[in-house]
Amino acid sequence: MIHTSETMYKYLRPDKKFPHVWCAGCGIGIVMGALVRAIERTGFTKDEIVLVSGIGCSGRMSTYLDFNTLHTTHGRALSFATGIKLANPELNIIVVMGDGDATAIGGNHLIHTCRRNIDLTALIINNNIYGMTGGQYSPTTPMECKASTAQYGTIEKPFDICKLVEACGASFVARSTTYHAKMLDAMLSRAIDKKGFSVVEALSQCPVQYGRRNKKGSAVDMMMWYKDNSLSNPAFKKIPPGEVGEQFPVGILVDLDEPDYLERYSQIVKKAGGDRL
Amino acid sequence: MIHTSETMYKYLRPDKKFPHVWCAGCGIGIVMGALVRAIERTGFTKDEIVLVSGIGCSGRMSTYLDFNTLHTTHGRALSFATGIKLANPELNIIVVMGDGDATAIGGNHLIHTCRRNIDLTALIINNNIYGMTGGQYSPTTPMECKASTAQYGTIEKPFDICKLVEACGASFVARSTTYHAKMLDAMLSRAIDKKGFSVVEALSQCPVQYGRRNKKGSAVDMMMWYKDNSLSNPAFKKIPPGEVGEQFPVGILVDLDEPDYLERYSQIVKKAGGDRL
Amino acid sequence: MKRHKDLLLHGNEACAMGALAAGMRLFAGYPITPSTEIAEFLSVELPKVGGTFIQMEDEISSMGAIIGASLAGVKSMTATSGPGFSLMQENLGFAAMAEIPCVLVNVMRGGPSTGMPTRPSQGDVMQSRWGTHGAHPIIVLSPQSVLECYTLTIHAFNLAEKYRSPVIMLMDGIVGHMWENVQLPEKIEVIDRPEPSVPPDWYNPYDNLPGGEIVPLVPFGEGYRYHVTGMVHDKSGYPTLIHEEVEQCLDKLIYKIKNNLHDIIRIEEYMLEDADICIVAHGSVARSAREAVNIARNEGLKVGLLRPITLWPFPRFHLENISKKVKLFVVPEMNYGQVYGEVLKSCPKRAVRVTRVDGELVTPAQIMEKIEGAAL
Amino acid sequence: MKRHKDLLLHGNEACAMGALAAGMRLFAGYPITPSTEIAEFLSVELPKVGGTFIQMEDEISSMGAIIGASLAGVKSMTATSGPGFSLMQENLGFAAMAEIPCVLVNVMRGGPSTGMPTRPSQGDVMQSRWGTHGAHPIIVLSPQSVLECYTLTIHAFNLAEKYRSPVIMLMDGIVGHMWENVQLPEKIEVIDRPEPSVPPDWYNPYDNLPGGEIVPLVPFGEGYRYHVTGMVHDKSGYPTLIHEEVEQCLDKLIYKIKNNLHDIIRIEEYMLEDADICIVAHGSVARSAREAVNIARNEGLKVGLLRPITLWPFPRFHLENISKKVKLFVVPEMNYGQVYGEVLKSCPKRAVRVTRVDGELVTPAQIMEKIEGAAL
Amino acid sequence: MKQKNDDPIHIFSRWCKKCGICIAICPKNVLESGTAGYPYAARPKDCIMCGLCDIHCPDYAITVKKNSDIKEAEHEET
Amino acid sequence: MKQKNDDPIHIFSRWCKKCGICIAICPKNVLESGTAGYPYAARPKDCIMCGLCDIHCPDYAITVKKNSDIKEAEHEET
Amino acid sequence: MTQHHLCLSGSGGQGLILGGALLAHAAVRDGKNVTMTSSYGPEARGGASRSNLIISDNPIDYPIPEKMDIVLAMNQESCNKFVPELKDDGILIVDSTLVIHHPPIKHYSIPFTKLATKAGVVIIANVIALGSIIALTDIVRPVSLKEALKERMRADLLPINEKALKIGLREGTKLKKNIDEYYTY
Amino acid sequence: MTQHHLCLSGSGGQGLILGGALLAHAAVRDGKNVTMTSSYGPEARGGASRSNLIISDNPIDYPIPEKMDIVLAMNQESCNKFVPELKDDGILIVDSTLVIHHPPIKHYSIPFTKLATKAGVVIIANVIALGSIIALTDIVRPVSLKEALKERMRADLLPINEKALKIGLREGTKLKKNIDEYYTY
Ligand SMILES: Cc1ncc(C[n+]2csc(CCOP(=O)(O)OP(=O)(O)O)c2C)c(N)n1
Ligand SMILES: Cc1ncc(C[n+]2csc(CCOP(=O)(O)OP(=O)(O)O)c2C)c(N)n1
Ligand code: SF4
Ligand code: SF4
Ligand code: SF4
Ligand code: SF4
Repeated sequence: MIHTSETMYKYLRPDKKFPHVWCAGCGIGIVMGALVRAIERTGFTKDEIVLVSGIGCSGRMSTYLDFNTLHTTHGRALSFATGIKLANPELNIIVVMGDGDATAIGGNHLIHTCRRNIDLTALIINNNIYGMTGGQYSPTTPMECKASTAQYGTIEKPFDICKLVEACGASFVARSTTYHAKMLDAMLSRAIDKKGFSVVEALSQCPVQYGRRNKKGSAVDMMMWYKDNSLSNPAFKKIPPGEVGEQFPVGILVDLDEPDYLERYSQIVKKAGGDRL
Repeated sequence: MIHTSETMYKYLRPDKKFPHVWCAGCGIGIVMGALVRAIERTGFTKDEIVLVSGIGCSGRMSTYLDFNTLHTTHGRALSFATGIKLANPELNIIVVMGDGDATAIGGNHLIHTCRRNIDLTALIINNNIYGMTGGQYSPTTPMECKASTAQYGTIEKPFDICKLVEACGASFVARSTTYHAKMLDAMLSRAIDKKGFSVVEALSQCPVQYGRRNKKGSAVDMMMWYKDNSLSNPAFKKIPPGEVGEQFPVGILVDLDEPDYLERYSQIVKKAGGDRL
Repeated sequence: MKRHKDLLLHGNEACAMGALAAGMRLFAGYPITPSTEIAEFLSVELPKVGGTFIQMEDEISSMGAIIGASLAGVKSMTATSGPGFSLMQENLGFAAMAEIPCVLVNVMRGGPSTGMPTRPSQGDVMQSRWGTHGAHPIIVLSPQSVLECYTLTIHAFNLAEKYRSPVIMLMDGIVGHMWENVQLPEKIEVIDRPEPSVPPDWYNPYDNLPGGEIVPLVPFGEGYRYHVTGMVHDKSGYPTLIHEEVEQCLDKLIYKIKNNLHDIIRIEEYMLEDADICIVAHGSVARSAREAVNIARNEGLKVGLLRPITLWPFPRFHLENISKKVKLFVVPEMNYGQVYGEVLKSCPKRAVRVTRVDGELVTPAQIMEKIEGAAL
Repeated sequence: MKRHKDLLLHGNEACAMGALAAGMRLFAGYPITPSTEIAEFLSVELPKVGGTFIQMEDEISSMGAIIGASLAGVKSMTATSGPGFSLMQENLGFAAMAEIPCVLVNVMRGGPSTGMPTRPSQGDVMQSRWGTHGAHPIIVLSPQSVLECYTLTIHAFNLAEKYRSPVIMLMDGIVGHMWENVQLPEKIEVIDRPEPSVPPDWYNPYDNLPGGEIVPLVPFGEGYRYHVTGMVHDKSGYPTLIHEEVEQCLDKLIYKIKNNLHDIIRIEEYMLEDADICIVAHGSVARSAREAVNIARNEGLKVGLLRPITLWPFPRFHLENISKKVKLFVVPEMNYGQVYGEVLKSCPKRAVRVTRVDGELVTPAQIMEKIEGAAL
Repeated sequence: MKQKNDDPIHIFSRWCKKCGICIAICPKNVLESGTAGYPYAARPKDCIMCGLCDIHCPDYAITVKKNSDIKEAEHEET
Repeated sequence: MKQKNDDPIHIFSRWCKKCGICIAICPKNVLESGTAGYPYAARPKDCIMCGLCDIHCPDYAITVKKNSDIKEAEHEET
Repeated sequence: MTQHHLCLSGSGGQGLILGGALLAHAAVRDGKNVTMTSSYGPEARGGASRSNLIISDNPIDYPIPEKMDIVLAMNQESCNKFVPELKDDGILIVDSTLVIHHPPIKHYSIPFTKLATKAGVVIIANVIALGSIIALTDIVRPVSLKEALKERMRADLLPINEKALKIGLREGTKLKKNIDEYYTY
Repeated sequence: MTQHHLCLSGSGGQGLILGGALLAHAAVRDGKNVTMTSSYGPEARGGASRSNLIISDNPIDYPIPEKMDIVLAMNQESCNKFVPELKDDGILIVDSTLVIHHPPIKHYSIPFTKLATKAGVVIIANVIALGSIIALTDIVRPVSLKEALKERMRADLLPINEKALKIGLREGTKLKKNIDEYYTY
């Protein structure tokens, strides 16, 4: 057992920014704990880790952790991260994004990073809403939910983030939840160790902007909902279509072995007769 | 049999812009012929059709045809089209895009239009290259191909456009080629008649920017390659994975029955007690 | 004044209400502080009047969608703040080039970059004029009060339709996020898109009519088939590279604004008749300035205020007229001096600025300091 | 001059070669006419020197990637034209705010909007200064020749590193697309990122050092862990809303440029000593202007040329000095008068413009016409 | 390159870009490349009116029809 | 809300936001909500040291450990 | 005195923005001019959220109150933060349930939160506070605030809020009368 | 005369831009100053693509030739389009294979395309034309153009292009000598 709080103190930035900005019961803090445990487990030093984040509640994570941290523009975290990785392949880059950040404004960068198989770890914190700006619906808000811009209920089919990135060619895809916080850190350490583009979707309660409006109860209730509706992937696959309802699979969903972009690029350098630093 | 050239004369704009700007042997002209035949078959009047296009060789199509035509900014055709459709649901909107236009800079709009199921017909002319700007690789250029920005060969996995839009929820997805010009017009008329977001991918030779660099031979050779490597979808599915090689399925790949965005939006209007014009 | 008949409105809400009153029936946007309330309000109200609200995937597509809607004949709007405004620049340029009426609201927050999302600013004044490539003329309005958030939004739609141009409501974060009592005007003028005066075959959507008359934009689907492009085009809308056509196309964009400056430019003058010092201020800062004028007058200083309500085209000629009478211009702004730069163009030697960028409104005291410093 | 030792280079090619010479080792871009040759050239050449070329999905991500690369310690660049430049504005503002050195090449084509992709222009002069929200200072260079495409690109990287700022190479389509003989300098100055002068624990990446010294940006991964954000930040890089810190953060962006104007601004003067009329022109138009000066001098007219090589910060003080001596400024441009607007700020009553927007270079004859008109 | 009036194949060479697609696609080998590279109906009698050259010409420069053709076609299709 | 020094559960209430997750997640029902809403270990003896409250607290305000704990953990995990 | 400058402050969830809007609304019903600005966004989630009001008989130019006539502090952090903005003769009103360290100045303490909890729901503490402010200062007429409640509140929440207003008025009135009892230095 | 203004024109595929670059390159080898601009993009695909050159002993300011000393027209459309830019005493050189309607001015006609086809590949017509231009005008030294070919051409294409240059020079020289035979009005 890694003790989260004890471990956290090693990684939190030593200034007066605590308690953090996230609301009471918000799952992002749990996810941040899982991330830190995962990094601790991989054994990388703080200097070897770069944490890139987008803009949003989730995006604030980069402020708190004592790595090389970059808080980018909304939706563009993967582009910045791509530049860092290509410039210095030695660095381990984790990209933290909200669901809106990653799949609304940032959707294009997400699908192309999958396609290129850039060796980054994307941690998408999916709270089914735009938290930071006050609860507008996001591309992952389920149908017929309420949001500050959907008082009559949403009418757009949500993305299944894991399916989307799988279709676009991500090397490693996993999903966990704040209820499954231990599984989450296991997935994350696998993802960080993985060569190639990995995506971990962390379902995370936003009790304030999503939960309250949609009568999902307290943070605790929302976590219990994750518990009740999640299944392992093999179990999930056995459910006859049509009976799936709100259930969803957690765990590793995709794990491919393909050369990543940099491996392929080094071939180019060779062909050109160049020398890669 | 609809005579293309005869039919074309009814739809081409009566000015001095012919022969058109496309290179000798370029498939875009064949695709435009198929589109006109498809529209002719649907029976819509010219006034009922809006042709929206992006920027690129393909995007030039809107200049030539005597509909309500809109030549947008690069990659954004679907956004403009969405606005038109929501403002006037009576109009039939066809959105012509190149592969770069639709899946590189415009990738995000494509996946979100799929998700929302806006009742538009997207015609993506896939020539595996950025034609207009002189042959840079696009997100659909196959691996290890040459392009003006990939003299050593491309190293990025290409998108399978049909798979991508299927994963994102498009209602109707079909693929054809310039060799299968008749099938192409059949697919297109189905797509235009379809309620919901339809995508037709038209594989189209660019003998100048893609073919020449990659030793694909003449326009004729490239069309024959389409002939030789295409299969019906059922036949394609029977090939054991690993033996697929360069083969690809043509025909209708997805055909779902789901309410489109406007149908759902009219529910919202009802809930709000409003009246939709 | 029967103030108890007033409404208490939030600036963003008043702007959205103005849009509805002007007949706006399609809003496409992407949330961003401090503009989001406009979208939120309209997501509730538009369906009630059969209009369309859509939250797009980003600001680029939002701008695209409102251009499309306008081409289909529906008045349309988007609202954003700095980062989104930057992303809209390419399509904003398209709207200007293709002469598509639409309204874009920018509720300014502290910049640059992500800056200070919850703090007001006037940092996008120059961007609203020059933000897109290959500059084009544009109309930009700046409200100073919640009431003006309402009335100027209506005006914005009217100008958009009249001049076939995108119009920008440039609201500072104070005005947009303030609550204030307002008495909505009982009668408002609403300009709708005029009918075409020629049959389809004669219609040239980009014609240069004698006297600078502007060709009405006929909605798609009404039998007037034509081509719309962001490329330089001839009078029928087709791309052209012929020198004379190129010049006509681009000149027209300039002249349709320039020839109508008297109609487009609105300013407010306050105590300027006998003034020695003229404060030039817009938006919420104009309120500080008005208070400063009152204080100064109490002290016996001859100070007045010129408030550009239309920021662009900039009221340069008004300024030049005033410059003949006054000795000094004082230009307070919530930025490093953007309107100040414009004032310089008329009176380089006689202008001073009061700048504030820390996310607070310029105070009357700050303005007074400059005035008193100059008066000595 | 042994011209036969010269190279024949294309402007875009020279720019790319300059970048390589300056040590640029990561290029991220998206093709667009007329800048594409830069990407094409570098896609071949970068791998040869172990550098990275990547074609991104759009211009937004291209700009993001070069910022990331620079943070990782690699000199980086992107190249685009108008529409892409508009899309880069948001991230360009980020680079300015976070003080990340990088170089952005904009080969200007005719605008607005899609405009005239294959025709040259100088339409983005103002956008290069004001295109992003919540304006920030920026350095913009304008080459007049293929040789300068090379030398100024090197200079751009040097300025970027020295002032921790994005630098824009604003090339007009003529200069970018011209072939010309050039003699590459044998020795060039290359400024690399300085080492930090303090150990990690003492390092504040956004400190205000006494005397305006600029804190070296330490690449990620070298033991100096810190935070980078586009929000207004304190000296250690964390978001702040404390008034004094906000002001310090924003003022520093201004002052690091303002305090170094003498170092940053480059101009060229030609025959100005005794001139009555001063032409102000940059880029390829400066070549027309120089020819016009020669013609005028032949006719006995005292005409000279001021060529801003650094467009922004604009050489206002040079202009003001000159304005004490000359009677008239003539400002020819391939736009409606953008540099002209800046000249107005110094001498509103004594400046005339020569504009051309049809996609052709201003001719010496056009300039002469204005000069002769004025001389009468 | 001369065409008899009763030939079913009409080639409008002002629009033709000499890409050769029509020649290659004809299942009956009716067309051939002329001296300037323009296609012409070398064996018009062999034409089975399948229209493949017509729908595959990227430049709408080739039309296959008899006098009565259009009306028949309409009947067939609607 | 008092904690005895030998309790394995340490709550740092300055960071606690009183969300109640720790209380709900504890399989042994060790924690309860105190009067000001802060959790406290009502039944510390029942604690089985599973650490669930610790890893699920969004604010890192709760730590479960004995003196020897950290070293053991490291051994276990690596 | 024709202008009142007010600051209602507390933590994010305490409804100070709604409170400000209600007060402003009531002032409008009284025929006054009003401006109100408030903090928002993630900063307003934490300990010190606020609404600033000007209520005036005359048109209001500069819309931001600078020196406060009245500061309501619903928690300790906002009390610490905003008391310095008070005029020398300004009135500080604190929620004594949550403000523990009284600043060394004249102030009224009322346990708004405790009263609200007693009345059933903690969220009406803001309206109780409004009632007390009105009772203590006559800044708007009670009937106008009642109207404001009616016009701005969801129907199902109206009764409890009307009750809150009553409680607030009562406590405020008590305090005004028994000044010695509550009025502390 | 220290400045030569040239226009090489033809249709998109005829290699006029490469041709211009070769000529410019040769001029640089001769120690001259050169500027060259050319059409590009989709407009250059059609019938009238061009390179414009200035070759000069002195530094070149204004880089665009205005009145041409030499116009090469490799097809009819460009001939029609660019002849008006010729100086009164300028030299027009046309590819007689493709330029059918001679403009009513002095010009040299040489069947570049036919010569190229005869030599094996049509694409070397541009270099043949360069050879003839040089022979007719002495604008650059033949040896410099040969060098330019060497430095700019892919090795496998060099021999055929060197051959093309020779053919061009030969035809040009013939023409210069037998002026009556070719020189038509
Ligand atoms: C270009 C741009 N558009 C919009 C915004 C406003 N904005 C900030 S965060 C955000 C969305 C937050 O939602 P999500 O990404 O799901 O993250 P969460 O806050 O829920 O963690 C938005 C729209 C912005 N900062 N920049
Ligand atoms: C914002 C922007 N970026 C880049 C360009 C340049 N550009 C024009 S067309 C094009 C790509 C064309 O490729 P594709 O979409 O595949 O169409 P094709 O020309 O092959 O038909 C590009 C990159 C542009 N016009 N606007
Ligand atoms: S708004 Fe939602 S996501 Fe954001 S901090 Fe609060 S609970 Fe978390
Ligand atoms: S470049 Fe390619 S796609 Fe474009 S017109 Fe030519 S052949 Fe067609
Ligand atoms: S297919 Fe058309 S363009 Fe091609 S050769 Fe035949 S007629 Fe000509
Ligand atoms: S989980 Fe953490 S923040 Fe929540 S009540 Fe328990 S200790 Fe407090």
